Amino acid sequence: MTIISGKKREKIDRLAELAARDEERGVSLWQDAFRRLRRNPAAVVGAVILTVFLLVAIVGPFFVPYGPTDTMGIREGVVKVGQGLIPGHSAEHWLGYDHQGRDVFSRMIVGARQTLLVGVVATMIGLAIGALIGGVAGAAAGLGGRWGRWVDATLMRFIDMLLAMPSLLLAVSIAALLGPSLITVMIAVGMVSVPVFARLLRGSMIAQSNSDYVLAATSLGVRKSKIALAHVLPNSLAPVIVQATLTLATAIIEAAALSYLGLGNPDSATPEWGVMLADAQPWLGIRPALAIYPAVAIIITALGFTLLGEAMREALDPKLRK
Amino acid sequence: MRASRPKVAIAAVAAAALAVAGCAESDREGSSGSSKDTLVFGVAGDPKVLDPSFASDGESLRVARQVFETLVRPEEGGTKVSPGLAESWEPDAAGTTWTFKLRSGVKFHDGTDFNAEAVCVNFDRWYNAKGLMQSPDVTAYWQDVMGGFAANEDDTLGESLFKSCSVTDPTTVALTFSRVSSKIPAALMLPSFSMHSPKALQEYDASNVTGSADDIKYPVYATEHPTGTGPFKFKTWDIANKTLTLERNEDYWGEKAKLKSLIFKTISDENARKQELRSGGIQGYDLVGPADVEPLKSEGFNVLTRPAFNILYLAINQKGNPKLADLKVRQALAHAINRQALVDSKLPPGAQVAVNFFPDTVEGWNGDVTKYEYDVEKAKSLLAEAGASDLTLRFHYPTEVTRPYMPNPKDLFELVSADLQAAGIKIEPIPLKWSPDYLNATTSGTKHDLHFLGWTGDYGDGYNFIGTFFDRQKDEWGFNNPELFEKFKKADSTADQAAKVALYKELNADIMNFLPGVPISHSPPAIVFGKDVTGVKASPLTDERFSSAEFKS
Amino acid sequence: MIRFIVRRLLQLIPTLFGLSILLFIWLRRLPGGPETAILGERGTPEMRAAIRQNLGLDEPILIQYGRFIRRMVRLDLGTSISTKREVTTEFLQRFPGTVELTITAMVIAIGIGIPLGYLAARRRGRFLDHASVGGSLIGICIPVFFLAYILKAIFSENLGWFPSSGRQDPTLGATRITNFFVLDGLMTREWDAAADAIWHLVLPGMALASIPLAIIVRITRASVLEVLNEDFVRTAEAKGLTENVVRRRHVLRNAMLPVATSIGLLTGGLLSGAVLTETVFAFSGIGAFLADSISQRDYPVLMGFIMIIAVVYVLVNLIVDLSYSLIDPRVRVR
Amino acid sequence: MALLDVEELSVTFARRNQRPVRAVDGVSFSVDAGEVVGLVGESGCGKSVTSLAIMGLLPKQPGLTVGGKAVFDGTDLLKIDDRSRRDIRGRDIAMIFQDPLSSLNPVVPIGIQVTEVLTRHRGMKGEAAAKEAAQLLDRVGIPDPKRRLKEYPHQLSGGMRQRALIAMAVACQPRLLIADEPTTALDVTIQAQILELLKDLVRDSGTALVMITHDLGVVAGMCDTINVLYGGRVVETARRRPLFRQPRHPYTVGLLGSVPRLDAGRGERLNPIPGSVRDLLPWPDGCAFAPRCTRRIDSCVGEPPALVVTHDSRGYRCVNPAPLPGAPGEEVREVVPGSATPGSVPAQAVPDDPPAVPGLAATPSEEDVA
Repeated sequence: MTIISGKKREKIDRLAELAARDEERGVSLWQDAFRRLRRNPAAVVGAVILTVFLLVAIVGPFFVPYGPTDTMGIREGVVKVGQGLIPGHSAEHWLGYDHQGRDVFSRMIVGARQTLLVGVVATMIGLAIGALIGGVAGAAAGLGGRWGRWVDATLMRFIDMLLAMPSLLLAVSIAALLGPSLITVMIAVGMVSVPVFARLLRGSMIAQSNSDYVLAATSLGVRKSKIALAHVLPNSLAPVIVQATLTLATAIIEAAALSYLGLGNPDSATPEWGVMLADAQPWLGIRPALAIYPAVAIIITALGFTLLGEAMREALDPKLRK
Repeated sequence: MRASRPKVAIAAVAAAALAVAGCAESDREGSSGSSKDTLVFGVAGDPKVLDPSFASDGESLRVARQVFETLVRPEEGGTKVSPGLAESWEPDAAGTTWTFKLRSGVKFHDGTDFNAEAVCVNFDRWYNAKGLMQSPDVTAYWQDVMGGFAANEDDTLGESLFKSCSVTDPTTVALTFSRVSSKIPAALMLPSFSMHSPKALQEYDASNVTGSADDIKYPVYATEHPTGTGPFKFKTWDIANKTLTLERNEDYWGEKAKLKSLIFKTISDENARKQELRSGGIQGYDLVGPADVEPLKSEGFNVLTRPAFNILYLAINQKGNPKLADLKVRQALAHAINRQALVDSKLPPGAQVAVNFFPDTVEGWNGDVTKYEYDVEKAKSLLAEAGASDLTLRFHYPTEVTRPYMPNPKDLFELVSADLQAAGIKIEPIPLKWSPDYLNATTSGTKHDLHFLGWTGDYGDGYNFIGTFFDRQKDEWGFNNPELFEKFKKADSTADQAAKVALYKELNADIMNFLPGVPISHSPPAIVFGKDVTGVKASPLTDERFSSAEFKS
Repeated sequence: MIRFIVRRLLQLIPTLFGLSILLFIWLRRLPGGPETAILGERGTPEMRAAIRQNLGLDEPILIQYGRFIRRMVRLDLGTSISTKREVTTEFLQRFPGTVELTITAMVIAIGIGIPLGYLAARRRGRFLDHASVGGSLIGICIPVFFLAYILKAIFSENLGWFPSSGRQDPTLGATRITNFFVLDGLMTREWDAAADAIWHLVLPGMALASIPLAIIVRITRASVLEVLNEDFVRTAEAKGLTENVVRRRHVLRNAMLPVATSIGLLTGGLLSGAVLTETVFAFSGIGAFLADSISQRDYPVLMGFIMIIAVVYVLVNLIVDLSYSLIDPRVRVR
Repeated sequence: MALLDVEELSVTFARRNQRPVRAVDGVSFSVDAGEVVGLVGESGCGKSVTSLAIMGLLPKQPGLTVGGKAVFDGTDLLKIDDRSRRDIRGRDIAMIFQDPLSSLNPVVPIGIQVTEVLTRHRGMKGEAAAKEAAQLLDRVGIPDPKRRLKEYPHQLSGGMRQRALIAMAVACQPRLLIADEPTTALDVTIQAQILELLKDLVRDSGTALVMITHDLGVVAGMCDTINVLYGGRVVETARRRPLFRQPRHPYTVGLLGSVPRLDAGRGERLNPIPGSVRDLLPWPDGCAFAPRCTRRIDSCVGEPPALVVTHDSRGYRCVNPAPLPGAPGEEVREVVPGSATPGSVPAQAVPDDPPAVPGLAATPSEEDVA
């Protein structure tokens, strides 16, 4: 036998060590998902879009050239919509004036924050209410015997009712009920997504309840409520969180639709893209750019959220993890 | 094996595309050809009912104006009372009985004769309304003008202004009123006082408004068989296609309509109306956005501007914020608003800054009243004098609405509130949906300080404007000025036209001194027709007569 | 099977009952009432009070509800406050438009979405895949009213290919039987009327299809990708079957299962009316009418329509479940 | 000449920004008509990839390269176009898969799944096809075949499903049948029945069979020749008897040691091989099994071991093979050097993200083919 050189020995030892290590590498679902996300170009693009958007939303308003509500164009007499006069871009006004003689560029920048706020808060509202209903229903259905089934059925009938209401109509009637305001828009848009979250969480929890570890925990005598809260719920959240990312995108668009129907946020002091897009409709004939700027901004942002959400869905999907 | 679903779908799409292509082909031939006797006109809303007695919405009245005629009617393109089915009229000495000399040889669409008897049947029908027909929801205009019925079924109704109708001879009819009123005869121009065929009224049970209180059903006459004397006859109302078709009345007593048929098509979205006009699906539409007037004109469309017969005002509620009861504060508000800039920048060409609460085309307009020029400094000092430098006002404005006098309320609000803020007034914006929230909030209660509202005249009498606003204490304004109210009463009961006009002038001056609100503007609403459509004259009362419309060859 | 249907239909009763209570309370909590909507700026407080009394709105809500239920049981949905026509009549006039529009949108969405989704999956990672996934994202992200404006500007104003609004050219004077214009045209042999109705459906159908199309593309793609990895596809390949048979019988038939569910749900959703699409295309359907009815506070219309929509929704879901059990032998309805 | 000749087959998966993974590395073996050949190894050793590569069933994806030859009846299966390959598949070469439930289309009745092969390759339609399908089901031992034709896979038991799959595979009397772990997913009693069925079919029709399995018990009962795969390479080739009696490669020894035996003493423990195939990590060169090997010596690392072909037509790939008990020694006939591309580019796996079918190199054993 030849003498094993030091270097080779080292190599072999390392390999042997690797070989001896247990197959399970102990990478958690989320860590693994994050690693996969980083490698997905769609997720990276989405993340970049959202980072820029967040940056603009947070610091942008401090760096705008003009006040977003300053109707300078009318004061100076350059904006006369009655005669079809809305000047476009210039050196002073990069994106021109809007129909009220305000600087569009400043409004776009300031609007980012409001738009983000609407999207996030609306989604949170939908998520909170939907998760509450879905969570209770799911826990009841998964673990609760006869009484649990009754609770589940009742809650699901309620969700059926919400679903049977046309979604925009639901939003419109909530908006009518509460009167137009920023928070109304958020609630109205949020309510529309309640059934989605509720059904998603319930379905996910029921699926989890049927899994082996719940059986194991039950057989060990762990209290049912504890199983639901400590085991089933956390394990069922992934699809809900992914859905929340996707809902952020649609929330922004639905807020725009509400504005179009005249039920948007009425406070012009803080512009919002959806409202800007809706407000631009009468002037499409003379200056379509007024609609195009916010529309493109909304599309890109929604795209960012959707790309990230879809990528998260893929990353968390156990079927695709192999 | 059955064909898979995608294949079926593709086949269906292909079939649809083929059908579409074929249709596109045939249609183009058709429209470029001869069918130039049908006008499709885009309107913003569906008419609600075809019997104008029950109508109060503009779209129902627009249809009624083509199908029905009234005893007196506005002159074409103006507001003056001129002959309609009556050739002449005069009041008696007391001013309570009016005798109308009727046109002869006029026939209803069902072939029956129009005569004095028919006039009385119509007036008696309204006057003797019973049950649900007395609902203000049903006979709004009658109640507005006449105030009550022969036998009132509700305490809130008053004595009817109309008292009786008597036939002198087949072409002479006398209407007797309970008192002298400025409304007569001008109010009789309203389409709600249209003449219906007595035979049709009876045949289709026109007065039989049935159902229960919360479940009112109109008789079939009001939805399917309107029968008048006008240049067009009702043909079909296609709710499923949002279109209403009228056809030429070949037996019309006057000059017959040039169009063979006239179709009203409902397109509620403003942009959609414009796009449909451009694509040729309609040959005209109403409620043109101010920003579209110039572009449409330059594209060669016939944009008609109606003389401004309206007023937009900023109402001040003196019961709202107590400071608003102080005249100086109200004056400060008036000085703070740059009305000229607003009119220049936001309203269509031809709009004017208002000095009175009615336009200068109405008799009694007074150019010699207190005017409040734009002066921020003056506004600030007035506020300081009144001890109201730190004033916060709740400012209501409507959403989701375009009124002829107020093309885009939100834009106007933003400008006016910016002006007021420049004068140091804090604004709490309260946007509400026009109907019903906004109207509810601003015309009742005390929770409103400032709001926009306006009025389009029904007929050419000053009382219809300022009387409507100020002739008694109203929640909208919140003031009690008995002196002013008394003067209104006097003006209303003055039969002599010259004396009445003098009183209106006085009233205008008084109002502008008292300044219950700030009159802002008179805005000329536009109506547009296709490049080859001529003959329609814009009317300040929106009484456009489509019978004279024709396609230029 | 029968038992399943009956049970599902019985479940409808509590849903409808709950919905009616919910709606009743909700609607009457809306500020303002029909009286203001009716009278507009001309109304005086006295007139409004009179109307409220007239409409029975000053009575306790329980009595109003009782009256509503009594009528409901007789299948009488009452009359519209604003148009004074029966709610059932209004529905029959407007629902056909919504159905036609829904069918058009779904035909477009399915006809383009499934092939596109399939191709995207087969060419995973290539240009067509990225293009269709990106395109479908934009389809979801673009507001419908804006898309509609653009579609009309291009295809109607500039090219003049399609009409920009309405359901049919009114100058045709087409005969109405069912208010399904296409069907009516075929039944009466007014071919031009039927073709014209289809022609009018194209642009609104495209606008309305944008979101379902995007969803179908994505679901088809994901589903096909999943099925392509299935063992039975490998088995089919191992059997030497032609590509066509493998695609049709083995890939698509399985991949269609989740797609079919979402098609059912999407159709159910569209049938409840597309407020924005119908508004911007002046298309007579229930969506725009419902939105109008909210602003008019037309309680009977709102109650009646939403109850019918709920029934339709449940029925569509039932049909989806039933058809699912037909296409997937593993699922048995009980 | 052999019915199927696999020479230097290699399969590489390349991914963007990652080092390529060689799942199969120079595998060679051959199958004679009517012969039963076993491919044995742990999961992940490349045996399934080998069979899929021969069938042309590897999922098409960018970065996949298949090298070498697989000559079937004079035609190189790796070179022919898709059309001709589809003609051969199912008709001349058929395959049976591991999981009978997932390998059957759940929404198509069994009958159609059987008749579609008949339609495709034998042009049979309608009644004739149905009749033939029923006969096929009968032949593979499915009772009441007429009724079963109308049933769906989920309505059958696991054994029935596998029988149905076998019926589809033998429908055109193929000359070669590849069975990829055909019994793994079944109960033990059913396993035996299926193996019996396969044996009978092979015997009756003269079909050659390639049996892919991790189960030495299966191999012992059926195969004429056995190839042991490890890390994508054939590490030992032998006729059945010698292999079981005198395994030479330490991996083979390990495999045999891992099987519980009835005749083992009570206190005797199993001798599992430590680690798993998955652990073949950044493997620069040398013997893939070295990290887990108990007989590891210094020269295991460095270059891939050469194939040693001995007098009794066996081959193994080891520099320190297990000794032949009591035998004076063996006659080495030939030594074939390591992999096709020795030393520098051996198989490499990436620790983070192993490929779907990971594995490393293997080498031929063309010698011992009876």
